[in-house]
Amino acid sequence: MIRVTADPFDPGLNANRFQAESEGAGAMVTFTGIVRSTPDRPITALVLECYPALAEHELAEMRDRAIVRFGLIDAAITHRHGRLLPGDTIMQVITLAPHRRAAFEGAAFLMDYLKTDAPFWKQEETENGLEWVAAKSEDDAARGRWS
Amino acid sequence: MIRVTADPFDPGLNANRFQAESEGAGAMVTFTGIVRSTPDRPITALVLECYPALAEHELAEMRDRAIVRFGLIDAAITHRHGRLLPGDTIMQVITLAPHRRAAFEGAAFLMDYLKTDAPFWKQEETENGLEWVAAKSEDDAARGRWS
Amino acid sequence: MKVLYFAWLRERLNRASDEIDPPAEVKTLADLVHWLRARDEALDIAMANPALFKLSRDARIVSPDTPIAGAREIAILPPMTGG
Amino acid sequence: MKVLYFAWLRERLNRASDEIDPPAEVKTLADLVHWLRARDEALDIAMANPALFKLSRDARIVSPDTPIAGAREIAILPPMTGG
Repeated sequence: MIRVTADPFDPGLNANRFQAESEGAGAMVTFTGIVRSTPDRPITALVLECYPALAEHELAEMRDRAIVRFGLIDAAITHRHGRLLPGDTIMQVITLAPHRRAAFEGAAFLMDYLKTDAPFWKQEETENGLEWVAAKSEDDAARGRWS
Repeated sequence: MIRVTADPFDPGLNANRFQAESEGAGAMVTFTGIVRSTPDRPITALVLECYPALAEHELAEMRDRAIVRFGLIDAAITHRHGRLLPGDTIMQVITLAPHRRAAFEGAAFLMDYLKTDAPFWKQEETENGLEWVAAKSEDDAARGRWS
Repeated sequence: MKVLYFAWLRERLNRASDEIDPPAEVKTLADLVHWLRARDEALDIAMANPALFKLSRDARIVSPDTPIAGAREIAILPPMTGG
Repeated sequence: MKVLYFAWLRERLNRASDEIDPPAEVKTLADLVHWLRARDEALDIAMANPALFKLSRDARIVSPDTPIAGAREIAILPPMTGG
């Protein structure tokens, strides 16, 4: 399941449904990204821009690649865009596999690719207005692990 | 949160509650273990024996060690015992961290320790009766990664 | 043919897209970026380090040597920060 | 003092626990295992490879050289298969 949406979604319900639909999985891993405001860097919102047609295609391709590479039973990605508040769920990756190692590696792989290859752009909203989040070179390095 | 229980639990609801209770997390990883019956090795049930007092203590200690080692905001472990059916959730680990790497590593660490150091013993129930699941030497190797 | 600009590139240009009709010698996406930069100083400055940007053709990420013939929608994508 | 047996060890012995009163020269958990094996052939055979087993004292996993003095509940734990 690939979903790119401006609407909130329920990550726990998502995971439960995905688990119930599958057969033969012994391991499920979920990664949930959450809007974070800290005392060091308080933000009032996170605004995500997106190129939906490209995002859906790229996420589906990443998912398919992860399934083949790690022998997953299935994988799902849900990603929000628009204006999100601290504590809101930004996105979720779910992997289902026969055993734990594949489920963990598949989820970590999808996250590393997602950070650098999915067409979303974050802006942090603070008292001083909106500021684009800089792409991290450590994300490129994390993605490089898999090549 | 550490829970050792003979009762079923809802992993999605568990994760949602844990996410809602925490402050400052940017990443949540869950691992869910599921009873698996395959055409190669069909089972009718998985029966887990447990030493509850020791299990609660060991799980709490593993959780505390993971929090310190990976800088987690919090971590939770729920583990069932008794007779479970294919598709049932056996156990769940949840980690909350500022960033994704710590959340992933904390969850993988907890799973590796849990497999070898938490006092649960599995029996597979098939048409031919009950059979103890052998401890895997690869689980010992996985745990060895962290020493 | 449409060219889309995203995120801070869109902001710097003050528009989300251009409707363009490049000349015949503009054959690849790399040619197109070169041609677009030559006619727009703001874009030229914003893309001073062109290796930072990914390019897409009809909602597929493609390499800069991909032909543009027949394309309906090209996009210039600043470094992504999803996840 | 109580000794608990779990999983296939419990099954081989046909009981989940023993109530014991070891002599004074049995000072550590290792001594206790040695003493228990000497008086029970089924346990002696089941624990042929003693390194496989973990030991606990009052619901804490401890090393074999831990004293048993004052302990209420000792457990002998076959290799675990949780998770």
